[in-house]
Amino acid sequence: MRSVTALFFGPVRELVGAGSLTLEVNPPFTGDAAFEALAARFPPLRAWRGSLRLAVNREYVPFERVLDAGDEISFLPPVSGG
Amino acid sequence: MRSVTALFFGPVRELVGAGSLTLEVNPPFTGDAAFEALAARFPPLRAWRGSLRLAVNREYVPFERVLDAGDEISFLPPVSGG
Amino acid sequence: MVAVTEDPIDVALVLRGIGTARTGGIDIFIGTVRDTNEGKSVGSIEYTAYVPMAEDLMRRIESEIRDRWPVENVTIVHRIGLLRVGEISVVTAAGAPHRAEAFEACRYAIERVKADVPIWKKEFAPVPG
Amino acid sequence: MVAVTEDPIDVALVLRGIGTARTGGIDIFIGTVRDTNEGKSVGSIEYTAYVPMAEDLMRRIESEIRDRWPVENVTIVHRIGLLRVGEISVVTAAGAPHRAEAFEACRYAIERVKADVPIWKKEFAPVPG
Repeated sequence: MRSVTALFFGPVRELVGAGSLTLEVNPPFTGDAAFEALAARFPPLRAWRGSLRLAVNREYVPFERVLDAGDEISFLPPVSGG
Repeated sequence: MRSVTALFFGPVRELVGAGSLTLEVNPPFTGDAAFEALAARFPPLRAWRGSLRLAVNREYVPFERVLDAGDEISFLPPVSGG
Repeated sequence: MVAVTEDPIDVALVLRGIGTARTGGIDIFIGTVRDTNEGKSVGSIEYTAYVPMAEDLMRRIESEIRDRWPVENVTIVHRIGLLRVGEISVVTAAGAPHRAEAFEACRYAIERVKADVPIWKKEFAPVPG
Repeated sequence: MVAVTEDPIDVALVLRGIGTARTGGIDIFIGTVRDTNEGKSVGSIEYTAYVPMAEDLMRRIESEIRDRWPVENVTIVHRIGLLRVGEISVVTAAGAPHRAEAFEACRYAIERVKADVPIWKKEFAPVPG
């Protein structure tokens, strides 16, 4: 298990009902594994999976990315600034 | 002969040394004929002919345009605003 | 200059920062809150951001622009918080020796902001009456 | 709004005239006097115009833009007289529901101004010392 900090924004934040959570990620410690940990607690999030982007330490990365303990991660819904 | 008012701008104004002149235009009273009347008085203007545009009553028109007495015409050097 | 800010965006201030003696053309794009979106009436929009990531990305966009065009200055500013119809949400600007570069750089900036910068809007209907 | 003017151009004023509740994007192009042109140092530029024809043409350009894009507002202003380096010579602006239209309309305006509007510049070298 690796502990990461997950931040939530936009509609994902409304769904989760919090700005951040500590997530315990199972092997293989990927973004996908982190998403599984989160979706287990918030099942409606699964419907969002196809449109989310993963940021690790404030950079977009693929969901295959392996996370280190202490990483700041976020599953970002489609941006709509401008 | 038809009398028109010719206005001068930019480098053409510097060459002619005046802002406006009354020009007497011979048959067939075209823009070309007006240019001939002007170039007869200011021969260095001939070198400009290829780059000048004709305006009659504040609209670009071809040099074949037949002028009416009293028209306001101008042989405009390449514009350089902006 | 890039920023995510809660304060109203002052375009005159942006402009003062964008011109130099070597600048011949400046292009400024201003995004404002429109009274309709996809057929629905809009009264206000709340913008939220992943602020440090948004500013990191804006800095990266600025540096991509500087690599690609000979710009003198680039500005990317996005406001967050609750904005009413007519208020400015975003400004991108580029000053360059020639106008083509200024237009291209400014357009690139806003397109990249809209595609990638982690900012979200939530629309609210006008208050009746 | 179109104008040929001897007065300094106030961009904040242009901006106030260009946005409406239906405007989502505004693009503003600002042309300024650059300190060099084709390798020569420039200290100031004198702009002259065939004023009534220039304003007629600007009005025509505005109407071409309105025929072609769903713009809310178009501004074309050119200053004449003696301008120093850094001063604003021309501003074109377009406000439209969406940004693509605003960019295209604003770019079209300045390209048409540069191609056809009867305005001329005469450059002066910087005063030594």
